[in-house]
Amino acid sequence: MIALLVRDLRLAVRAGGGFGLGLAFFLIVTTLVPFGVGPEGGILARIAPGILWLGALLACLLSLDRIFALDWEDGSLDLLATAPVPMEAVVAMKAASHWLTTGLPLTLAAPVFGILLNLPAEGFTWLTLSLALGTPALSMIGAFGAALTVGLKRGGLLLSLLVLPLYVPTLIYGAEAARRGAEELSASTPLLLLVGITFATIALLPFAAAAAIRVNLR
Amino acid sequence: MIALLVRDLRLAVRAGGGFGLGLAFFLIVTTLVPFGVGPEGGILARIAPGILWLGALLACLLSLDRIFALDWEDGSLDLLATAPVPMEAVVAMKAASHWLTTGLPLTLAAPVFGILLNLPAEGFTWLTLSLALGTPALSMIGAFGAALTVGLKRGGLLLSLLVLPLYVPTLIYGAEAARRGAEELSASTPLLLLVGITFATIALLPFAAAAAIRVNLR
Amino acid sequence: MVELGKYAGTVLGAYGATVVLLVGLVAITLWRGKRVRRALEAQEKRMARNG
Amino acid sequence: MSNPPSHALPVESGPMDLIVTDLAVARGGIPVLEGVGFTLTAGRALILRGPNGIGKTTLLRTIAGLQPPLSGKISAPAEAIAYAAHADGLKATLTVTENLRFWAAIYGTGDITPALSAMNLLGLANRPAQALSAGQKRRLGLARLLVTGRPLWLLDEPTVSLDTDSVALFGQAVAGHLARGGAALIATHIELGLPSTEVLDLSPHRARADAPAPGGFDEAFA
Amino acid sequence: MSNPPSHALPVESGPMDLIVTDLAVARGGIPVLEGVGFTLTAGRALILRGPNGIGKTTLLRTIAGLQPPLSGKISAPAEAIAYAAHADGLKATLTVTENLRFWAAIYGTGDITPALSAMNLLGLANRPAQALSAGQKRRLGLARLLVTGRPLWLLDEPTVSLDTDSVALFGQAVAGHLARGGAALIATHIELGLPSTEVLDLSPHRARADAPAPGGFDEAFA
Amino acid sequence: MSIWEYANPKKFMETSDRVLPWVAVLTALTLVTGLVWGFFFTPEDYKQGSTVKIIFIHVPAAMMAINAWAMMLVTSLIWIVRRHHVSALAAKAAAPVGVTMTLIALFTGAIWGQPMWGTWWAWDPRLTSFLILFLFYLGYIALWEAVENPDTAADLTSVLCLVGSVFAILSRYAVNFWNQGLHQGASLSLDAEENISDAYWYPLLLCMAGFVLLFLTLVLVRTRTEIRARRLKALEARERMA
Ligand code: HEM
Ligand SMILES: Nc1ncnc2c1ncn2[C@@H]1O[C@H](COP(=O)(O)OP(=O)(O)OP(=O)(O)O)[C@@H](O)[C@H]1O
Ligand SMILES: Nc1ncnc2c1ncn2[C@@H]1O[C@H](COP(=O)(O)OP(=O)(O)OP(=O)(O)O)[C@@H](O)[C@H]1O
Ligand SMILES: [Mg+2]
Ligand SMILES: [Mg+2]
Repeated sequence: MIALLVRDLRLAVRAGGGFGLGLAFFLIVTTLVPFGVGPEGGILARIAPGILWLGALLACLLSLDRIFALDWEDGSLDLLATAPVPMEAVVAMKAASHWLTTGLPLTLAAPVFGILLNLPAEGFTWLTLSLALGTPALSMIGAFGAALTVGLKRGGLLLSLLVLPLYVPTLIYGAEAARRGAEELSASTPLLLLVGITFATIALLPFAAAAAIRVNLR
Repeated sequence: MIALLVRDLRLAVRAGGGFGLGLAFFLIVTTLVPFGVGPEGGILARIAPGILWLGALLACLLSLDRIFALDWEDGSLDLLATAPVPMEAVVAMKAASHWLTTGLPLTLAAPVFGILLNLPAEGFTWLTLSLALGTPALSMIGAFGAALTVGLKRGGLLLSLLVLPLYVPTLIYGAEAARRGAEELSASTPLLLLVGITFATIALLPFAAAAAIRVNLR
Repeated sequence: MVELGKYAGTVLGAYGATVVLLVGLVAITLWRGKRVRRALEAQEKRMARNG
Repeated sequence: MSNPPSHALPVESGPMDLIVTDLAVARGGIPVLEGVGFTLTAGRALILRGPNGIGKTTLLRTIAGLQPPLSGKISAPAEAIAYAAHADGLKATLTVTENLRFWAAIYGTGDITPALSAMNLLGLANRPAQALSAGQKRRLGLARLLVTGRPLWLLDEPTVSLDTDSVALFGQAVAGHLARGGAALIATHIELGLPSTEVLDLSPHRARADAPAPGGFDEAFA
Repeated sequence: MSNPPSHALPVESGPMDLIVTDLAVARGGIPVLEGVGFTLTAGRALILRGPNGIGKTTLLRTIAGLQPPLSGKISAPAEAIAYAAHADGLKATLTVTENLRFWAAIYGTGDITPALSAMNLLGLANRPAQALSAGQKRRLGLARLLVTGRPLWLLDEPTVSLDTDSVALFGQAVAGHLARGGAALIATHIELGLPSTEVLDLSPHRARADAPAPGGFDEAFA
Repeated sequence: MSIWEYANPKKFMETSDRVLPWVAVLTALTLVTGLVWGFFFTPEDYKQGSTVKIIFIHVPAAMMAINAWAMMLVTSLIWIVRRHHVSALAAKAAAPVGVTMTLIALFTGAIWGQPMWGTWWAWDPRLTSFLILFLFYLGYIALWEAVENPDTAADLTSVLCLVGSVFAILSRYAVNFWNQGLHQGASLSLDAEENISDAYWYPLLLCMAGFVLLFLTLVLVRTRTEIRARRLKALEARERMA
């Protein structure tokens, strides 16, 4: 089990990918936004929390296909399926390593990007908090989507198409919490709901994902 | 040459991918934005052109890795390289088919999504125009990025890291044109600059991309 | 000692950040340089010894 | 999970015959083979023969439990099967050792050096898998079998792109496995020259596409 | 571009000897083979032999022009080479016919049915490539060669996962190609039983790794 | 003898080995005197107060950030045209230094902006284009890291550097077009008359010289390291083959 986690982390690092790139993408999205919507600080500040959450979400999204696709292509998914490890555990581990290489760095870096979008000072703690609580759900849901689309060549777009609707609740509560924090309102309700979602997904989705994979392997 | 274009289009359609999915992603991003930044119509209208351009850009981005990666994996890129067609032409065709399956549908659909973000009525024509003139550049630049990262497993994130800075000028002029159009200012200057960039990329990048591919194949 | 006035924090912060970054860069450069040199010497010895 | 004694290339003991009775398998919804039946006992190897596309891979995948059989039954001891497919499941960026270690860890077996030496990979031990030639990759893929410590091997064209020496090497590995009381079910087109093997030709078992009962829509829609 | 007459399996005419002199090739920056030299004339086939990892694939890729040689020279007629790699370059979602048509169009040759029948694929003509078995895929990959209309074939382990009948089929195809004045350079580990073939064993050409001059930094860094 | 002789690794190692100590010492002297002078012995500006002192790191860093990329561009071209490994490796060695310089300019600028403009960050053209430059550096370095085979990496990064440079310039104009900012224009011209007063001018010059030398030293050291690493890789490969 741990062996799987270690292997995936090692692969992520080897591939020169993992940690750095997710961050870089996040950075770039946040820098592109002003080019799109214009440089006025006021507007940027208003939309900052939402944009940052969107950026994190997309950074997750882009790295999703890595979760299973590679293992499928080189056949190791077949072999894992015949190995003495429950597929549920495999899924959980995969999601975990995805979070460690994407969600976690994003959470830690978010405040810096907050500055770029002149996010009001109050917002920072809440933003970080909501990301820390929300991104695990993103990874888990993403793993589920990846499981559904594994084996379809170039699942990429289909994957994001499937996953994005599932991301909506997480995004809403997460961004809401961050925004309320930035506007100095109480952000506890959305945060609680966020935590709820996260735990629910982590508890249930591995089974669904494992089932999907078994079907796809037939 | 045409054969290649036809094949790629056919693949895009077969794979259930191509047309539909880019659009769907675009749709979802534009629908997620209000969730992220909150529903106030005023702000939305202000940021609508920029967001739509960003959405189009990201929809392009997500499908970039498909341009060469698949042909690399199944070895047909090797075979194309030994075939009696110049690699530059291959690149151009690939970019063309990418635009036909991504940029074009996005352009045609953009006005519809404009409504979702209550884009002011004046904006529509300019938005469509700027997208029509700008998205070819996005596809061509993307093809160049894909050529650089072909053969790297999971090029995905690295690809976007390389490509997004290159997208900056296109995005700025495109979004600027759309925004000025929406605010009833003259949008001709940014449009002209946009056209310039598009033609320049189409004229020059195929050679750079072809060189990169040849290097990657050795 | 210089008199920085009410901007002391700003100026010191700027210089501090710079010094940290530069020292870090130099340190990394030297460290990696030494490591690679060691490795190369070892490798050359080994290969000189056995063919 | 099985934790075998850690002497080289461990193999579980216990009754481990693979008994397949009147099996029918389908691929992509199309029946491919039917009426396949055989018994594979410890210490013996069974060679699956048959023209391309007869259904060897499908059969092996079914026995490995990757896809359900159409009909018939497969009785194999639990946790006894190790499956080696057309693809080797190697990670291009990991070294030979790391690749093997991983599988050893997954199967909870110990030391990987016997496998490395058995497949003559010691020289390549810390070369990334992407820097291996076709045959070297294949050898690594076979070394994987040795670290599973599973008694029952299902091999799908194991000798693809191996040179003659490597084929011999592989033959020894299988022979050793049989000698230690293992068993092997091998789909191949070439001669392996193994001891104590039967051969099962699948050609007679090709599924007849018999005309559907007119107007009769039964469960299988045919 | 070459547009040959459209009679079955066309082959260009003209002087088309492949002459390789004192060639050295590298893979991943490492010299692999050196001093390779041979001449391949119309109507003949040359078999490359050598243990796994000696450098057959690298050599073929170099001759195909996919990578530059370290030293030595390759003189081949322009637009004469058709290369078939380990991978077949098939599109999983396209049918057999579509896959072949595409390559025929790229090479500007005409009709594909001769190729299909030669590789006994007519029965599978409009099955998507992903629904083919390993051997059927391989046969399709070989049919590609026939539609290139190129006289000089470079084949990398063409018979991988082919059954005996298919191997025979392939043998006939190559023989026919030679008879029509084509030539073939084939890396393989098994016997093909072709007419008029020489064999080139690469083992003696393995690049020696001589001890580096200490502190010697020439352009090659070694 | 032509200057290309120095592009031979062996020659380069010998020469750099000889000059390096001197350059290093010179760097230390210039940089220290420049910074000390700038930090301790310059008057306060009447409106910017003591924050003017930041200029002594901010401007040189900004300058070097740009020049480093220029140098990478040149070396990349040399690699593409003449295939001298050293110049490719020099480009690789320069990138991290350039990125650090960019970061310094960004940091000091941001810190400076807080009192001057009342904000850490504004989407001012110059700031923005620096951010973009930073992104280009990131991509360039990431590509070097991602590619296994050193020659392939050199080629790909060179192509990226060329194309990137063009687009960097395009972006600069685009950004100017997009937003006219609050950052002071280039006020450094050769004659110091219609310029910031000599009191700042001379230490600034000294600091600039210091930063140039620092860049030179670091790039020399790092290039030597890269060459060694490259040779190490080649030797290990040979050992494996044997
Ligand atoms: C993150 C923010 C900033 C960045 C990225 C930045 C970048 C630059 C750049 C690229 C230059 C040009 C150096 C050259 O001429 O070669 C420069 C010069 C300069 N910057 Fe900044 N800057 C920033 C913020 C500031 C702030 C807040 C101030 C002070 C109010 C400032 C004051 C100056 C001055 C005085 C110069 C010298 C002008 C000249 O003579 O060229 N900068 N900065
Ligand atoms: N990307 C790479 N980097 C470094 N070395 C490599 C790389 N790919 C292959 N090699 C090595 O180059 C040598 C030649 O490989 P090549 O694939 O040409 O061998 P081959 O003769 O085709 O072997 P096989 O018969 O198994 O296909 C092998 O020793 C292999 O280990
Ligand atoms: N995804 C699929 N959908 C439909 N039919 C398929 C699919 N994959 C394979 N087939 C068909 O199923 C049959 C059995 O395929 P299988 O791969 O088991 O043959 P095989 O005996 O392994 O052949 P080979 O020796 O070439 O590997 C073949 O006729 C093949 O065409
Ligand atoms: Mg098979
Ligand atoms: Mg080979």
